[in-house]
Amino acid sequence: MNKTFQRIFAKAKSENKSCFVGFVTGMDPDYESSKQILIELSKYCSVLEIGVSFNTSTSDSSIIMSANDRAIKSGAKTEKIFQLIKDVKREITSDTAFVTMGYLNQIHVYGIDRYIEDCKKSGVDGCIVVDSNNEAPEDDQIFKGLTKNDMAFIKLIAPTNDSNYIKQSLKKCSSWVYIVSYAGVTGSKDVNLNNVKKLSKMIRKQSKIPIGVGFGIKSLDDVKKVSKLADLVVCGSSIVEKIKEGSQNGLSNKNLAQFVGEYVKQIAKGIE
Amino acid sequence: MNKTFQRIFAKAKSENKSCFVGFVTGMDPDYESSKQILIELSKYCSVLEIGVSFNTSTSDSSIIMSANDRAIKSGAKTEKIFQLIKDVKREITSDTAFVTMGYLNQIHVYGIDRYIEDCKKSGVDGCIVVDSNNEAPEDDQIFKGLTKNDMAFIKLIAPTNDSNYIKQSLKKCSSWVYIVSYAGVTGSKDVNLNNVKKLSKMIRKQSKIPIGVGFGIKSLDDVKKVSKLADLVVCGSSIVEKIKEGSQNGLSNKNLAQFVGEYVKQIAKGIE
Amino acid sequence: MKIPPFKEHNPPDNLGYWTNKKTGEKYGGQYISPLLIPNLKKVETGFKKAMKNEKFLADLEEQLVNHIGIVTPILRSKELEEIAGGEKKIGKIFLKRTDLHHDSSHKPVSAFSSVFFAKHILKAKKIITETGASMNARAVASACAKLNLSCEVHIGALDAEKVSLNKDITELYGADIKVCHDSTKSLLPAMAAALRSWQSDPTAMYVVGSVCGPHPYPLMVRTFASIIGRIAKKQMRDLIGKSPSTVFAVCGGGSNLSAISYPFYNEKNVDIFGIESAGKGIASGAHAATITSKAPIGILLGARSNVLMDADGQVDPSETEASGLDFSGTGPEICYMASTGRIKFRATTDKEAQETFLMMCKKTGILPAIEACYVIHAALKEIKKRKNPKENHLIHLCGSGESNVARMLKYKKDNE
Amino acid sequence: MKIPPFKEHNPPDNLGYWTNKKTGEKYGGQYISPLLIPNLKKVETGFKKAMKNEKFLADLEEQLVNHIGIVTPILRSKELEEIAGGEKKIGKIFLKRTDLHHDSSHKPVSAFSSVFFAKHILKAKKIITETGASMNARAVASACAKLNLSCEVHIGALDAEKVSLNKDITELYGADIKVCHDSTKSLLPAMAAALRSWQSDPTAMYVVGSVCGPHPYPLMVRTFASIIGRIAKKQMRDLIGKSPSTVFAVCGGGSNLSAISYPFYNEKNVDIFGIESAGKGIASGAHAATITSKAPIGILLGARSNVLMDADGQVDPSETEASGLDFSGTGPEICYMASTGRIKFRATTDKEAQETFLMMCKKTGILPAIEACYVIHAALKEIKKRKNPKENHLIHLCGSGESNVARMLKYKKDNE
Ligand SMILES: Cc1ncc(COP(=O)(O)O)c(C=O)c1O
Ligand SMILES: Cc1ncc(COP(=O)(O)O)c(C=O)c1O
Repeated sequence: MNKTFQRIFAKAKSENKSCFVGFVTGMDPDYESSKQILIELSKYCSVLEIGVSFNTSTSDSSIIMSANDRAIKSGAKTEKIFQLIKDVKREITSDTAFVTMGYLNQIHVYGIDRYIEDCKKSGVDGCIVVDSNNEAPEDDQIFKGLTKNDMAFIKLIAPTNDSNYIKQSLKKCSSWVYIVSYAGVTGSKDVNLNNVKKLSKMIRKQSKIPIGVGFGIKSLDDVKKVSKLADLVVCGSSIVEKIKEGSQNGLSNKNLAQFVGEYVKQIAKGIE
Repeated sequence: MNKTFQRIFAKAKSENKSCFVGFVTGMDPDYESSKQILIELSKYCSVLEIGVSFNTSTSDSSIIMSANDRAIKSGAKTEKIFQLIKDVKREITSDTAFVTMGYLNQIHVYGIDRYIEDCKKSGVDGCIVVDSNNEAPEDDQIFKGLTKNDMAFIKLIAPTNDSNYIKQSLKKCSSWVYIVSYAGVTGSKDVNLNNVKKLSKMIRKQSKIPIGVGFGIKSLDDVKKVSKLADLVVCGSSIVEKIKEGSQNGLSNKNLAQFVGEYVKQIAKGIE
Repeated sequence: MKIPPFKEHNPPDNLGYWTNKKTGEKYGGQYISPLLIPNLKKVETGFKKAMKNEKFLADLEEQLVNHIGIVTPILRSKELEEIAGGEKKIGKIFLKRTDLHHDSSHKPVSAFSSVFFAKHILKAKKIITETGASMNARAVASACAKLNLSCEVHIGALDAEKVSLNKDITELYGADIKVCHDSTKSLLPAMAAALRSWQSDPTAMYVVGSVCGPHPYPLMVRTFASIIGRIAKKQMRDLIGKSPSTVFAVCGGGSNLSAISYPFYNEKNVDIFGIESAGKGIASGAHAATITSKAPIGILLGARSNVLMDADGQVDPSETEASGLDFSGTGPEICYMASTGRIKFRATTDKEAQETFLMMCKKTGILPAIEACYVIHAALKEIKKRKNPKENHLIHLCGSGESNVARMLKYKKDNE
Repeated sequence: MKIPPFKEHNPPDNLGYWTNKKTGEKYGGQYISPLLIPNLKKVETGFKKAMKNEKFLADLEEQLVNHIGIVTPILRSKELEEIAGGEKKIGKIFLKRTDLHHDSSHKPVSAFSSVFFAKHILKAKKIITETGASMNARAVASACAKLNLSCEVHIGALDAEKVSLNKDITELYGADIKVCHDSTKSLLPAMAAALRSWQSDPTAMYVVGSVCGPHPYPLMVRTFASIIGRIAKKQMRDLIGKSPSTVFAVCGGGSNLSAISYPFYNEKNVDIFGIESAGKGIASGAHAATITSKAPIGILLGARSNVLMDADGQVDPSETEASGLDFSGTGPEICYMASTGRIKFRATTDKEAQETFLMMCKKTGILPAIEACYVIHAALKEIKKRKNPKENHLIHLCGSGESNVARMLKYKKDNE
């Protein structure tokens, strides 16, 4: 398991709490604002998940797609996201884990080995690659590269996946596994606790790996409920919506960061 | 041969002249104006050819079609045309022959026998039925009816008709035959004298019947030239155009009649 | 597929008349200015020659098969059977899919044949035709483009102003479009204008858009078009081992009706139905239902036939949503067949046809020409009434509705 | 006509890859969120089952024959031979007339097959698809109407605003049209939106408009579509006693190219050409010529294939007059066949295609889809170059141009 996650999980365990994961699209709405947002969010999040924009992603909701559009418009590129992470890490003191979230095409074009190297260099602790098929050669290459470099490969598991698929995925998950609470796109429905329970059970049969849950978590209450079931509670679309709201109201940089931070602070309180 | 035509031809012969035939659409642009025009034209025309409007005629030029439209708009119906002829004849003293020109559908709907009867009653001397096929049963019926009632059946012969067709047509022509000077529609081209000569020759081989010539005669000069070759010189479209011109300039009734009459008077001078 | 050769079994007499023996009434003939008589004789003689010219017929068939795509399928429509009450109640319903032809209707068959005839038999260099909704113009212009003849199309000024996919395609095919400002500025004066233009140019050939006009046009067009029915009859034999119990086709001028039904004229067991447009309703007077409304005999465009007209013989304009049916007459042979009762007539209102259009799109995945919707509606009604599970019904789906889309989508939205 | 059965002769591996043995490069695969993996597995298993299900295959074929009208003619075009230099110089030119299909293009073949498969094998109640120019949407919506499935179509907001005959027809067929405001508001985000929608509704089935998407879509679509080529191959045998020397097809996603050429993959003597849109010229960057412009390998919409994209992997929008070719990728099997050199690629500019459109209308009386004009232009050029009187050339005329009429008439008038 990745060292940062090890520490984070240990701390959480000691506090008998789960971990809060905040997602933003890197460079949404611009480099500097995004940097300030991440710095601000690091106060409330054990894990920061940073989206690497792809303009033709096949699994993001319209909310995330718009964030991607804003980020790309403000110059988001894979290497800039690494820069962003480095810049953020330089300014924070908290023991926060950094995870990139993106699609395989970006990584493939960047070069898989180069991507992993740069992850390492910028202090990334793990990667989510939404469309990386367990059986694809690229997936093996990523898995090996991340493992070798002590970074986590975080796989998504959906309520519709069968036990065989889950088994395959778990094999490549070292730090935690990400449960998608419903079959749909991020932010489109409410978190589905039944699905979470069912999936957790299936996973627990095979592994003790920490479980993160995402999709549809947008209120203090959601966080509370999921917190009871999961080791990590991932909140994405609703944060991204706040970024949009704030920046539409003319906020940027630290002002925007504070506006978004306020929201995250509130819901992160649900962590139990 | 119809009596009126007999007298007209005899007079023309005695003067060594041909006869001028003026065409107008009955009731163009309205009943009263048309009546005045015919009365006025009777001063210069040996024969008045009166069009019975059909809104779907297959052989009239746009000039005549518009005249038909004007006439129909002002209420032209077959029986009104008979009324018109009667009214005109009541007011003139000249020995003018009256010919109706129209399409078979009107006559068919009116009733062929009734049509002939009403021709007779209103003092018509002959009929042109543009689309009455020599071989059609209706054609026979019209021929018989007209002949019995001493009226002329005036057949059209075109430059493209063969000698067999001419023969058939002449069989049913008692007073005169109408040569179409070119293959086309009335008013669309200049009168074609070569065609006239050729056709006259063909007709002369078979018959001594007087020959009328029409299509494209619109100037004093045209009248002069055709006058040399034909027994009757038919002028239509250019008169109809004058009616349109005059009435577009706000003339009607006697004023319009005078305006049109002036024109006819000028060109009718070409009769030699 | 080996296409059965043409057989004449309803010939007109030498002058182009079909005579009803009971009433003595004549239909057809050649009522035209002497200026056109020689042109017609040339077509008449040429047509007789053509029908005996094996090479011409084979070449034409080859082009119809490979260019027009005349061997279209016959589709059994279980969806329509369901709507009519189910196979067990009403039997089987088959659609002859001439909507799949090149240029999307039955029209290109006679149009192409006529132009092919003009080129190879008459050696004409130019074609003259008229159009209303431009379905015929499109088909004729296409044939002229392929066969390298020039093409002159007469269209009424009002029709020319309407947005029309088919008119635009006619232009792309290179036709010279002459706008006609006479009279009602619609199809009838455009037909008259086309005939007049032919009068001026005897080396050209006139092509008519339906089984109308002076002899030999009605005869020639239905003879050319009947290849549709010859193929359909053979296909029905292959499908069900016999001829269908009924044949349904819409009737404007009558070309698509004769196209499919002609080969069944002699089969007494086959009921033939022609469907007219009742427009806003026969009683309203705003319709195109010449036969159903019992229009009197007149002499229109060179032939005796039933004609919508007033008491003085002025031709009344027809009124219908289907521009392809917007015609005040009906072909003479069809009028004759109506007078003998061999072809039975029904009429469908515009509203019924429009609803049928929407139903066809939603239930069968077929975009029919609005013209075809008149027949589908009437056929379903008749089939329900017959209620005979042993019957096989053949409906002529005579065109595809691309050019009706804008109006029909508006209708749909207005009526939702 | 007895249609030759499908034979697999270019199978991908179990994971859906075609691997170029020389370069080791893989094409295809299944790169998709885990949420869609079960949906794809269902399609994969279903498709394998379907291809062994004789009754399914027979029923599907019956519908394709009688409803889609898949036995379209092959037309020998002497007009095009003339333009290319005459039969004596360049041999014979044949056009496969899939423009005569129901809904006027090759698309309905795979669209109908996919929906038929969804209904009968997967027992789906709903279809999800995406569209650019709505040719695919129209075909899918038609199939859904006929087969009584609900139909959800994703379309980019910019495409939705364009006046589009096909979009209107899609609506008439009853599809539920979802406008997508993401990213470029065009086909690519609409495809992504369709996939996302499927993610939310695993009981539905996703239908793709070309030989693209994650495994098994490229395999399934080309297998269904290849009935076009199987028929064409048989027809060529009947016509000339052998296979053609060349096969030409346009290539957007690649469905019409694989549709006609797949059955010839194993015939070394048949040269296969795929024609792309060079838009305003490859050098300009404004084009849709993925292969010809040597676009790098990327992972687009679930598969490895050549993709127009920038140095960071953001997909570049394609640009072309032909909305049916307006796509930044190419199907994986086609990319593979391009990489081995089995299919040769050429590209035609928009201007050349537009001129070809006008030429086709005026000289052949055919209104081609603008997409088809890219291949006709390139084929004539290639045929002239080959200059071999013994050759027989087969060109896939893959669609009819009704939806291009307005723009093309404007082009004609602007350039007169
Ligand atoms: C699709 C279609 N069906 C029917 C008709 C009616 O014509 P007819 O009765 O002459 O076949 C037309 C005329 O344009 C048409 O386009
Ligand atoms: C007529 C036509 N041809 C070709 C294409 C290109 O698609 P593909 O390359 O997938 O066959 C399209 C796409 O809509 C089309 O409509």
